[in-house]
Amino acid sequence: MVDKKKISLNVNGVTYDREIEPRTLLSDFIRHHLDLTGTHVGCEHGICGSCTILMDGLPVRSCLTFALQAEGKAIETVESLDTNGELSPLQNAFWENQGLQCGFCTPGILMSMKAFLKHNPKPNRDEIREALSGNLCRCTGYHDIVDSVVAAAEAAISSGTAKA
Amino acid sequence: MKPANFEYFRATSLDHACELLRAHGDDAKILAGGQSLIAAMNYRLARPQFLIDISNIDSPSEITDESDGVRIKATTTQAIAEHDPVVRRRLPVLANALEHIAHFQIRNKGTVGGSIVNADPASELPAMSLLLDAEFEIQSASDKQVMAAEDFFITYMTTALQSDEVLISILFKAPPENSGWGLHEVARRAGDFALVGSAAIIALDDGGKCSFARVVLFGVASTPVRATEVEDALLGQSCSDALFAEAAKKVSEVVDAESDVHVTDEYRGNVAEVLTVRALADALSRAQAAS
Amino acid sequence: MKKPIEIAGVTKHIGVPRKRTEDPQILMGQAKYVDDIKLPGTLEVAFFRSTHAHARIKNLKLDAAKAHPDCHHIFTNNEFSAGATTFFPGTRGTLHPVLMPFLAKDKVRFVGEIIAAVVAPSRYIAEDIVDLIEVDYETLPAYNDVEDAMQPDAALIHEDLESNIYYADSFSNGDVDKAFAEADLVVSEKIATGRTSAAPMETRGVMATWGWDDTLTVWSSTQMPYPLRTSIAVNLGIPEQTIRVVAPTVGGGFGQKAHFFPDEFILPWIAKEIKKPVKWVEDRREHLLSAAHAKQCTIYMSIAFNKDGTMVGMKIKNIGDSGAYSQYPWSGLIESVAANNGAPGAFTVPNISFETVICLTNKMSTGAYRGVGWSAGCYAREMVMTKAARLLNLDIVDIYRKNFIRHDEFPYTTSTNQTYDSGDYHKVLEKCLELSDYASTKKQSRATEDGKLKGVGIAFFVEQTNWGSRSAEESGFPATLHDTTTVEMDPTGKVTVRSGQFSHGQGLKTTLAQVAAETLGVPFEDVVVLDGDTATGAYGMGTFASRSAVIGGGSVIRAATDVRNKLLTIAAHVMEANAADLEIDEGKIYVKGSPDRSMTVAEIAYITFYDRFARPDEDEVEPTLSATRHYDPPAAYANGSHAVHIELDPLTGKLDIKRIVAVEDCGNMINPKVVDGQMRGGASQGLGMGLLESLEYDESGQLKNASFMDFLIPNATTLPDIECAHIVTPSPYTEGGFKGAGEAAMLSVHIALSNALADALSEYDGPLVPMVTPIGPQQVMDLINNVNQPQAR
Amino acid sequence: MKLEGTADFLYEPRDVWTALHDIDILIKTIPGCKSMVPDGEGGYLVAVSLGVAAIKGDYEGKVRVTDVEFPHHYVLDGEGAGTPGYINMKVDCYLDPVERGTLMRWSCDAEVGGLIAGIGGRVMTGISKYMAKQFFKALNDEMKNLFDEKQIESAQG
Repeated sequence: MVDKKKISLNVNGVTYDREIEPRTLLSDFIRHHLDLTGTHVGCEHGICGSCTILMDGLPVRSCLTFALQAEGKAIETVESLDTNGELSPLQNAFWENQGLQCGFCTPGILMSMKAFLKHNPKPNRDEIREALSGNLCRCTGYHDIVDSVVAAAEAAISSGTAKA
Repeated sequence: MKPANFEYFRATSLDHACELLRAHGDDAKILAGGQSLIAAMNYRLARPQFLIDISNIDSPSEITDESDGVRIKATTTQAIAEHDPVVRRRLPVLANALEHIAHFQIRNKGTVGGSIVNADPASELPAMSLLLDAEFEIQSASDKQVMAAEDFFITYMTTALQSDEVLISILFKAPPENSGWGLHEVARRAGDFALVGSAAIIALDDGGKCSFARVVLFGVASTPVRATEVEDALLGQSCSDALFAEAAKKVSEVVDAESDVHVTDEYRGNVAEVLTVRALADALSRAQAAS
Repeated sequence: MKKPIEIAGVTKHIGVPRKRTEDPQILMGQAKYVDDIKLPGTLEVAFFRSTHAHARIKNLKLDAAKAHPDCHHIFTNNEFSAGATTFFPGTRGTLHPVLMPFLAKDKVRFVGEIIAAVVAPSRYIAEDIVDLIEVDYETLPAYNDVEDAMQPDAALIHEDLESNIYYADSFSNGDVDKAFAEADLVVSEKIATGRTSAAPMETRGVMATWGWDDTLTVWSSTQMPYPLRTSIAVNLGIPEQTIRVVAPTVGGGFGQKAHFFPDEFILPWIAKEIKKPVKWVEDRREHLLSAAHAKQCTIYMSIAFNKDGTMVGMKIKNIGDSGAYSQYPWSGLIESVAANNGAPGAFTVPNISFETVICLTNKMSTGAYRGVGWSAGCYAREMVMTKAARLLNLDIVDIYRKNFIRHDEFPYTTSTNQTYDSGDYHKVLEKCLELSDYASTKKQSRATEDGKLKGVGIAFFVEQTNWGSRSAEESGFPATLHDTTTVEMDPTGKVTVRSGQFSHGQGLKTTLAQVAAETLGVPFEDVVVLDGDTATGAYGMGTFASRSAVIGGGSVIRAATDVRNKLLTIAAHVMEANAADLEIDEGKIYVKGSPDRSMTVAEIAYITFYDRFARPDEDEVEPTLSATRHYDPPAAYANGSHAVHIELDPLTGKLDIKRIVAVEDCGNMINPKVVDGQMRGGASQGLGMGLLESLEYDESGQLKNASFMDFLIPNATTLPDIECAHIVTPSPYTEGGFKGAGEAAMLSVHIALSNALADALSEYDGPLVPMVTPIGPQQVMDLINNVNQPQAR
Repeated sequence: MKLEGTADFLYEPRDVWTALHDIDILIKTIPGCKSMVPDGEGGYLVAVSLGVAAIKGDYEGKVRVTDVEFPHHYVLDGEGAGTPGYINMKVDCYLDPVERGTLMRWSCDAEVGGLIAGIGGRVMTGISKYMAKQFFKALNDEMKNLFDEKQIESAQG
C-alpha cells in the first residue's frame, strides 16, 4: 500500500486541503474530491480535450496531470467563468450561437478558448479551427462552435475588453 | 483507465532528481510533462513503482543563445520553446516542428526533453535533434556526459539513456548561415502523430551549388533516421527539381517501415520520398531567399 | 387515416430559431451527467473482461483478487446467470434468437466481454483488484470476416445455433432476371464499409441504488429510460413500479445508447444484492471495445441500366457483420435489413431482388448508429451508380434526374413496399447543385497550380424518419414503437410537458416546449419539458431514429390540443361565450373579433382548480387541465442532398475537404437552428465514417485501435464550414407536417465525399470509384494504384 | 503478427542447435529472461520481464520444441501471459550450413492479445524485431564463449 499524501490546491481562487493517493489524477481530484463536476473526462489519454482546465492561465489536460503536480499552481475550471449565474461573454456567445449540443465537450472547449482568445483576440475562422483541433466534439460538426468563438471575439472587441 | 499505485517524489532540481534515481533504481521513472507517460499509466501499460517529478523544479524552462546553437533545458515546455524569440530566429525549423506536436494544450505541459527521451520514431523532436546535430547533456548522480543525437536513439521508445541518468539539456546546433529548411509530414488529422515526415536543410555556396545538406526522416523506421545517401547525392550539385527527385529516391536506403492500422510500410516508403522532394524544394527556396 | 393537425410552416413558436433552454446550465458546468451524481457511500465497479476473441473459460482464478483488503465483492456468472435474447414475431425472414449472457458463462466470444464485476471503494482500487484476476482459456478459432464465419465448416460462435448465420431473408419484386438480361449495362461491385463507433464524447455509465423501501433507482447514460425500466424489471424479476430509471444529462448517444448492455443489468443487480449504491463509468478503452459498433457490411450490389441512365433493375446481397451477439433489444436486423428494404432510395427501380444475411463474428456486436443501415446501403448503391455514370458517359446528376420519383407521384410506393409521403427531389437537388457551384466546378480543370487535384461530388438521400411501428414495419423490422406525452397545466397557468422522449443533445426541452406553446397558445417561457426520468415523465420509447420531433412533437400536439380544448370549454363557461368563438394567444383568451373581452390563461386555470363557483359543474367538465396522448404515426420520408468539394494530394493520398453544402427537406421545422445543428453534426459524423473511422481487428480478433490515438474522429480542422439550406414540403401524414431530421446527414455526405474523390481522379484511367469506407490515405493510394480493392469470392 | 528474419552464425548447424537448446545459454540470451525450468512434459516454464521505456511487463509461460529434425529444423511453440496481455507464438526455424557457418531462417506467427494489442500496435512489430536481433546477437556472443573456450581447452588438452 502506498501512503496518502497531503495536498493543498488552489482551484478557482479557493484553497482546498485534502489527503490523496499520489496516483490521483487532477481530473478526478477536481471532480470527485472537490465535487467540481463541470470538468469532464472523455478519454483519459489526452486526445479528446473534455478535461481541459487552466493551470497558471494555460490550458492543459487535467487527465494527464497528477493532482500533486498542480500544487502551487492556480487552477481554473469551467465553474469559474460565470458570475453568480450570469454567463460570461464567452459563455453567452456559445448560447447565442448554439455552440453546443450534448455539452459534454463544452467545458473543455470554453477553457481552451478563454486562453486562446486572450492570446489571439482577433482570430480568423481558420485560426479558430486550428485552436479547436485539440478538443473533440461529436455533435456539432464544429461550425457553430467556430461561430460562437467569432462572436465572443467580436463581443469582446466591441465592449473594449479585448486585450491587445 | 486509472493508473496503478506508485510512490511520488518531487525533485527540487535536476541534481536532486539524479539522487532520487540513484536511490530508487530501475523501478523509478522521471515524470516531466507526463503527456505520454501519464497516458500510458492510465492505460496501465506503464506501471512505474516510483515517480520522480521534475515538472516543478526551480526555473524549469531555460533557453540560452550560445555561439554554435541554442541550448534548451530539458524541462522547458514545448510551448515556451515554440514561442521563444531565440528559437524562432536561430532555429526556425525547430519552431515549426514544435507547432506540429499534438495540440497547444499538450505543448503547454509536454517538455522538449521528455519528447526526446520518449523517442517515438514518429514524433518531431527526436527528428529535429538529428537534423540539428543536437548534443544531449546527460547526468547521473555520479557522472556527466555529452552525447550526440546520432548515438542516442536505439529503437522504438528506447534510447542510450541509462536508468539512473537524466537528460539535462539539449544543444540544438544552428544550421549554416544562409541555409534554408523544409519540413513536411502527413498525418491523418492536424495534431496526430505523423504517418511519415521529412525534414531538410540546405545551404548554397557562392556558385549556387549545394554546400550543406541534411535530410532526416521520421515515422519510417524504428528511430528517426538521417538520409546520408540523399545528402551525398546533393552536395556539390546544382539544385533543381530533377536533382531532388533523383536524390530522394535514395530514401529507400534508410526506410525500414512497419505497417499499422493507418498505412502500410510500402506507403511510408513511397511517401517518404515524396515528402523529401517537397522538404528539399522548400529548403532551397528559403536558402535562395536567405542568400 | 385520421387527418393530422396542420401547422403553418412558420408561426409564433414553430419555425423559430430559439435559443435552447438547456444550455446555460451546461455552459456553467452545472449539468449533471451520470458520473456527476453523488450518493454517500457509493462503491465503484470495474469489470474483468476477456482478452480473447473466442475461447472457453477453463478456470477462473479469483483467490488473489478476493484477498485484496479493499475487495468488497466479486460477481461472476455463478452468482448472476441471467441473459437476454431478442425475437420479433412477424419477421419476414428466419430470425434465431441469440442469447447474450450479462456475465460470460463458460465461453467468451469477443475481446472485451465481461467475465467478472469487482466492487471496491474507488475505481482506482477496483482496477487494482481486476489486475489480480486470472483465467485459463482454451482458445477457439476466431472470425473477423463474415465470409469466413459463414463457411459451413466454421466453428460455431453460439453452439446452440446451426451456423453462424442467425438471420436470412430474400425478397423479389418484378422480373429482375429479364431486366438484367435486356439492360444495356450491368455494373456489379463488392462494397465493404468500415466498422465504426458512434463514440459520443460522454462514454456510457450506470449507477444504481437499492432503497430502504425495496425500490431500485438506476441512473444510466441511455437514450431509452422507459424501455430500460421494463427490461430491468423483466430480466431481474423486480416489480416495474418499484423501479425508477433516470437518464440525467447525457453526453450524446447517436443510437449507440439506444441499446441495453450487460452493465445496465449487472449494476442494478449488484445494488439489490449488496444494498449499497454502486457506480460504473465506462472508460474510453472499454467504450471502443464493448459499446455497440456499427455500419460494417459486405455488400454485393448489381444495378442494370439503359443507355440513357434509366435504372431498370437492382440485385443486392447484403451480409451484415453482427459481431458476437444479436444486440439487445433490437437484434442484428437493423443494419442490413433496413438497408435492403430502403434500397431504391429516391429512385423508381421497377425490378429488384435482395438477399439479407446476418452473420456472427468474434467482435463487439453491431447496433444502431445514426443512419443505421442506410449509411452502408446507400453508399453501395450510389458508388455503383457513379461507376455506371462514368461508363455511360453521364454525370451522376443525369442518373438522379432520370430516375427520381417525381413530386407529383407522391404518395409513392417503392418496389420494396415503402410508402413515401412527400417531397420534391428535383427541387432539393437543384438547390444543392446551385449552392455548391457543381456545374461550373465540373467544367474547371481538376489540376491545381500546386499539384493537387480538385474534385466535387454530390449525393442524394431519402431518409425513413419517425420510427413508430409503421416506419419499423416498412423497414422489414416488425417492432412495436410509439410514444406518449402528458401535458399538464397547473393552477397558475404554467405548463408541464411530461415526455417519453429523451433529449441527449438534440434540444428537445426547447423544441417540444415550442410545440406545446404553439398548440396551447401560451408564452414559450411558461412551458417546461420533463424528460429522462421515469418518475416524472410519461411512458415512451425514447429518442432515436429521427423520431422525436415527429412522434414526440405529434404527441405533444395531441395532448396539448386536448388541454387547450378543455381550457376553452371552461373559459367559454366563465366568459359566457361560445367555445368555438374563443382564441388563445400568448396566454390570453379572447373572443374572436373583440380582443377586449378577454381573460388570461392563468385566470381560467386558477378558476379551474380553485373556484368551484365560477367553473362549470364537475359532472359536466372535470376540473383538471391535463391530457395524456399516444402517437404512432405513419412513416414519413425526409430527403436531402449533399455536395462536397475536395482537394486531393495525389502523391500522398491526403484529402482536404474544402466545402460542404447540405440541403434538407424535413417538412415543417420546429426550430431551424436546431435542424441546422443536426445537419452539421450529422455531416461531421458522416465524414468521419467516410474519411477516418475504422475499428480494425486482427485475424485473432484483437481490436488494434482501442484508443482515440488510432481510432480517429473528425476534429475542427477535418471539416470546413457546412452551408445549410432547406426545402420544406410538409408531410401530409404527420401531426404538424413534421418529418425527422436527425440522421439525414449520415446518409449521403460520405457518398458525396467518395464521389468527389472519383471526380478528382476522373482524368486517370479508370473509372476509379472507391468501394470502401473510410477512404484514408492508404485507400486513396490503393485506388490510384488499383490494388486491394474488395474482391468478390 | 507475422515476423520473419535470418541470422548468421559462425558455427556449424549442430553447434548452433546445441546452443539453442541449452537452458543456461537461453536464460542469458533471451531478452528479459528471468528463469527457465523443465515442466516435466518435455517443455519449459519460462519467466521473462520485457518492456520498452516505461511500458514493462512480467510474463510467465511455456515453450515447447516440436517437429524436430536434428540439426536442421524445429518449431518453437510458446505461450505467455502477463499484466499487459498475452502472446501465443509459433516460430519455425531452419538451420542451413553455409560457408561461414550457419544461416538460420526463422518465421514467427504470433498472436498478441490484451492491452498491448489494442494500444501498442504501432510499436509492437518493430520492438519484436529489435528483440529478435538482440537475441541472436547475444546468442552469437554466448556461442563464442562456449565453443571458443572449448576449442581452447581441447587445444590445450
